[in-house]
Amino acid sequence: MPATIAAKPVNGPDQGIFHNTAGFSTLITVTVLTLAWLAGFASRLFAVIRFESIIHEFDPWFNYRSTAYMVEHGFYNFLNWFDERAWYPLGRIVGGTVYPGLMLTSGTIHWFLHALNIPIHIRDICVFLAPVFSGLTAIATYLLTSELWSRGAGLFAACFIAIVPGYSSRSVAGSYDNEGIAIFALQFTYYLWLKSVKSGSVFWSVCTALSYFYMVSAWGGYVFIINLIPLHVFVLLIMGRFSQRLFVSYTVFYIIGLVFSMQIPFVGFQPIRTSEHMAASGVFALLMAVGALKYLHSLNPKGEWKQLLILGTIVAAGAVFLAVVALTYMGIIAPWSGRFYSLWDTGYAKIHIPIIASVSEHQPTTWSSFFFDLHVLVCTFPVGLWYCIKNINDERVFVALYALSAVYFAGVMVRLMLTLTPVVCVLAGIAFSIILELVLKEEDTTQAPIETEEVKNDKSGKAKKRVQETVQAQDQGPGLYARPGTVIAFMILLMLFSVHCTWATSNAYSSPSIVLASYGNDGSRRILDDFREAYGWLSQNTAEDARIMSWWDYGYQIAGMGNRTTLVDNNTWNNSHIALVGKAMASNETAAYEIMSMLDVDYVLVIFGGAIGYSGDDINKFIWMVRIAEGEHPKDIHEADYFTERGEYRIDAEGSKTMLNCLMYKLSYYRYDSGGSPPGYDRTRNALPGNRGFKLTYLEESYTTEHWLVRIYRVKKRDEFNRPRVPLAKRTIPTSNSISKKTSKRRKGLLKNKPTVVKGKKMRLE
Amino acid sequence: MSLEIESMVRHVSPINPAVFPHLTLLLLSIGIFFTAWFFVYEVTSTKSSRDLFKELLLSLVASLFSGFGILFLLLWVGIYV
Amino acid sequence: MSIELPAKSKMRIFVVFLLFISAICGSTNVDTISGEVKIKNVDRIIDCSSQLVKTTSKITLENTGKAPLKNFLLAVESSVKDNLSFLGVKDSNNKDLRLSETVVKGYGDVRFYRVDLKDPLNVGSTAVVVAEAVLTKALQPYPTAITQQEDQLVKFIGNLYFFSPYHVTSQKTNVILNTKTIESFTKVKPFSQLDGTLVYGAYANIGPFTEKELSVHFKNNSPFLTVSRIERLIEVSHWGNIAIEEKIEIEHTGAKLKGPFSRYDYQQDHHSGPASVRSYKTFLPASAADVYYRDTNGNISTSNMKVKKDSVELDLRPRYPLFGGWKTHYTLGYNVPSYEYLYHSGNEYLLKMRVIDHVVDDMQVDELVTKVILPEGAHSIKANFPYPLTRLPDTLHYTYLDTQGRPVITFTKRNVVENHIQDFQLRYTFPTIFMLREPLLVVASLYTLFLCVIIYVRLDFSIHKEAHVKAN
Amino acid sequence: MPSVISVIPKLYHEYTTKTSKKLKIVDAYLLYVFLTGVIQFVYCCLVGTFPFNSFLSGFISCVSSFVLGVCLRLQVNPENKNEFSGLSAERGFADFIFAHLVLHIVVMNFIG
Repeated sequence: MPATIAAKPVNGPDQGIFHNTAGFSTLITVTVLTLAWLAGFASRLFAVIRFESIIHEFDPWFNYRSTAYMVEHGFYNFLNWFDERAWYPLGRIVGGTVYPGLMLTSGTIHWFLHALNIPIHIRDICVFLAPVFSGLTAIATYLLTSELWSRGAGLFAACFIAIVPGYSSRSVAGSYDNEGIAIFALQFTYYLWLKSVKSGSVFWSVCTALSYFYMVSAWGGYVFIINLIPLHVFVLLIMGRFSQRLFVSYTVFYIIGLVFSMQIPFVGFQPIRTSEHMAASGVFALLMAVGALKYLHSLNPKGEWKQLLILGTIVAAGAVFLAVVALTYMGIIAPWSGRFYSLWDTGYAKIHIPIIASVSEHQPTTWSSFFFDLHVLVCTFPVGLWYCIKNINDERVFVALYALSAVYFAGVMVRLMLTLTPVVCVLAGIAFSIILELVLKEEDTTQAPIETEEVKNDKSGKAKKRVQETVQAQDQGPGLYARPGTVIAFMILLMLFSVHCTWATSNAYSSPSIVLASYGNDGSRRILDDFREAYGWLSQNTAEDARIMSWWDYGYQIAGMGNRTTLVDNNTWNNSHIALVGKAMASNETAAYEIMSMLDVDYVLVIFGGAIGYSGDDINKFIWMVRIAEGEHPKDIHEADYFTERGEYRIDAEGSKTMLNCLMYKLSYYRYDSGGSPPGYDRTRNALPGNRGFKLTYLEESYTTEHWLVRIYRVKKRDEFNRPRVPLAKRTIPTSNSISKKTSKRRKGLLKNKPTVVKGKKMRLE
Repeated sequence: MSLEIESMVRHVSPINPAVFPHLTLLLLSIGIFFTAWFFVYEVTSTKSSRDLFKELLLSLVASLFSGFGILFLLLWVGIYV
Repeated sequence: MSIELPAKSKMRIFVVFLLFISAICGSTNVDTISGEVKIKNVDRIIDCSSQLVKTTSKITLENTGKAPLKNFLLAVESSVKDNLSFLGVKDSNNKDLRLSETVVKGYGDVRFYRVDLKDPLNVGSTAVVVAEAVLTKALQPYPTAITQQEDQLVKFIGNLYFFSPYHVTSQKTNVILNTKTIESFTKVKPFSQLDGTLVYGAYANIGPFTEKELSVHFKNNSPFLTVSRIERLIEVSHWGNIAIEEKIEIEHTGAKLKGPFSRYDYQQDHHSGPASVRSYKTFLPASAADVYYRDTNGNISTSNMKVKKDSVELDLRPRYPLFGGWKTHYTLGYNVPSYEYLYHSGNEYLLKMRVIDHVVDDMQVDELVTKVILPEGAHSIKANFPYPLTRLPDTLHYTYLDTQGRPVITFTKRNVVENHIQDFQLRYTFPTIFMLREPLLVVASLYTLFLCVIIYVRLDFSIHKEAHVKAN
Repeated sequence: MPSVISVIPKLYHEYTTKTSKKLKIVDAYLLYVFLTGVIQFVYCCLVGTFPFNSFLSGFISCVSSFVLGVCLRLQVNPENKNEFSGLSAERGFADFIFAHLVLHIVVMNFIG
């Protein structure tokens, strides 16, 4: 591509291209956007190059599995798919509990390519979907920013979003998740919204609603849109910026968007039933009222109505608010869900919903991660924000609100950094464009925009020489050395930014997490493929209908790679079921066996990192299992029992007796004698296990992977260990026999008297 | 009809696979150049200054070079069509 | 014409197919047992050291009749009929002799093969032929389930005597076991036991169709790997490449694993799990390149490749060691340059490739499906197989830049062993000019795109104008 | 407050004189849609909302027809010419039809 630009001047003159800046700037725009797309795509391929084309992490495995199901069985069967392989014995109605946008998107691409006889496997489409969509996001960001400020700023923003780590963290090749396409939908919806506010055209608002529909189908984060846009309208109303264009765009968008959003089975009637959506309808009613009053005012514009108008507006707002509150009390509108409370009160989840708090990406964000994900942009975006507020108009009010709310949410939860990233890119793009414009202002007017864009071209790290050219052009101007200095400084800044982006994406976000790599002393790489080893073993060597019990983190992977029935998985909709599994893991072998036989468990799978020093294993997560189990079974499980006297969490000889005898401990350390220098040394926790050489009565080791990372145990049938068969009627969990003997010594637990139960509520955003 | 194997010659590719990368780069860069030219022409020229013959010629050259370029790209990356 | 072509070629394929079927049917003819043939001596070696039972019998034939002998019969007893995977006969010059299945009246459950001698055997003279038979699944694990630490014991039950429709004057049998651990074996004098080998005989004057049980129970820890299904896909491109992809399902069919699998024991010493298979070697053609080894969950990262002079040696390690009853499946693919296997003369092409390639040493394959994808536009396809195979109806395959689909030749065979690694020949006609079809397709589609732009640019103005008119 | 009541006839007068005939037709349509919506609402209050999505789709299609009608009225109104610059009345009507098309396809799907 750069060759094309360089070659241009050679045959340019006879075209008259250079006399026509419109054509040339279009070419540059297209080129920069293409380069941004390519750069964004390429920077997300580290995982594929280092490992292979594979689905990453946990949730993507479910998305991939359901996509493959949809491709195989058709869309309608997918919508009606009852997955009996998950949540045994409950099952899961997949069609009604997913946002199908992601599957539909890749299914459509698959269908289209196969119609063209391009036999690409659906897995590869899924792997490369997010990087491809990052290019579309860049274009949508460009459009949004050009709508807000200028095309130059748009190009900056597009280049930023293409490579910024805050976004690529969620969209590397293989991370096939809702966010990958949702950010595109988000940006595009906002672009269309601004477009419709600007023009007041019904057409654009309908397009906004369509794009909003796509967003609803793709990600639970659509709630952000349906609250931000009404907020925008509301603030405009307060600022006295009501216009008929606003009226047209919002009312049309709201009502069509409403009926669209209810088409998604998972969303259902929520848009008229839950508090999260009420702001939108309130603003709709308010806008109608204001519109009507304005109209009446226009019929008789003679001053005497002014007070009445204001009064009427206030009364209408009050009435709407009271109506919402009253309906909430009457139970017609569901109150805010716990997940949303946790957005306002960061401590809420920790106390009430351990299952949300147990996920690391729901923790509050630290300052360093702001810098890590956004780098220089986090410093420059306030500049853009300030300029937007300084030169305010309807659209810039929107971006200001977007920035402020996104900053707040990103501060609350790490994963919501994702919603902040686009607006930061937009505002930073504006800031950079302003600065460059200031610096290059002396240039003659036709040249300036071109130079700005040339410089942007450099930003994508392709042709460094161009910087010098630009700088030389500066020198011929008035003898100010400050200008070239500024330009050079900014170039260095941008260079550093792109280096940081590449580094962060490659090091922090490009690990598939199901394939681990370790490096030897000589730099040679060893691949630890234990997860796939175990899942491969499960899929080939267990009965077709075998039921695997594991902690919920691994549910999707077992279903996706092992193709076996799981008890709980990453769709954590049923807390009590998860708590039951947690209880089984936290109980001693006998009590656990009762639970396992009640749940018809055939195999138990645990992750054990002690042999290779893998820190994300089940023993380290175990305390969350205990907490979740205690939330549902406060009589049987007490968190304090698993700590030592001094409140430490240990597994060595000083560990508490309950800990050393619980199922999770035993399954992790059963016959574990390899590892570090003293045999049986746990390299993750740097300790020698306290309870060793024990035997298992009710389970037997079925398979352990090469590096001991995954251990699979078979639950013995009742006739295999000489015990009288318990009749079916008596197969209930004995509620008292697993109370620890150490109850008397129990100190005050951390989570006492909080028996909150959040049953059967969908609590995941995605 | 049925020739004996002795009388046949071993089949080699009409183009040495070793030059696939070079051919790809050459043809594709020429193709992209013409494509860019074509699009710039489309964008810049107005209704009056537009010349259909030139458009057709430009697009034909562009598609010829890009088409063969894409073919060799496919062959290069291992998709033997 | 271009529409007619495929139909015509289909017809031709069908005719070829019919001919092929009739050739198979025609070969089952009726023979009689001639009393004028005598077998002077049989030296038989039964090799039970792997999972297969390979029998090599050196037969000395004698013509006691009055006319020169053109052919003779080989018989296979009914008990091993289903296990017999391969039977081949060579003469003293190590040349293959023609073999055809036949039927003898009155011996319904015995299978006969007629062997045609190269030169008729003169009256009173003798000839030496070597018959080689490979039996699959003739070794039964006994006990059928063992624990991780135990050795695998198998039982072989066969015929103590050479099974023949003719009188055998003298015979000797060596059973190669490659182990000293023999639990029990049939003792019929004279016999002797050298290390790893049982020698029976010589037995004199055994009549036709004599059977006596020979049973050996011994240790055999060699890999019992059965390829339950292999699908071999050969994709021919005239741009100089032949892509081969094999989808393989493999199972350890030895004694099943009983009780737990302990990683500790398995890691502790390397003799643990003696009957398990950690890895095995697959040999690919010497020119194989771009080898990949993966399953549905992605690459299997544990494999080594060694390029040797006459082959590429792959040391394949499945994701997990294979114990008795454990299965795995994978896909193995590679490219070979076309000049190794594709010949041409004008528009006539000849593909000469192996029906099946090496998977494991001493492999046994339950089901083989080989598919050959020819370039789009190939027609007049004729196939020539080294041994009887079932040819399935031809299909079409659509891939990159295809419009009418590529012809696919499919054939299948059950119970395949290493001796079946032989070449088949496929003749077809392919006009060289068709090679330009794909690039021209790309060119045409790009050109259409550009034309659309040209038209769109013009159309855009007309709409605009209309809108203006309307507005006015 | 009395002043409010007193202005109503004044308003009516203003309306009848100032509004063009084209807009009056639109207003009649709006009134009709509005009444339909009210009837539906009353019906569901009396009888119940049993096929909830059917009720919703009916009601929402009413509301949105009303909204779209209002928008059309705003865009067609020559007084708002400078507010909606670049939007001709024909364009407004085409948008109106487009929006209705989209709306009713969805409503059809939703009514189930």
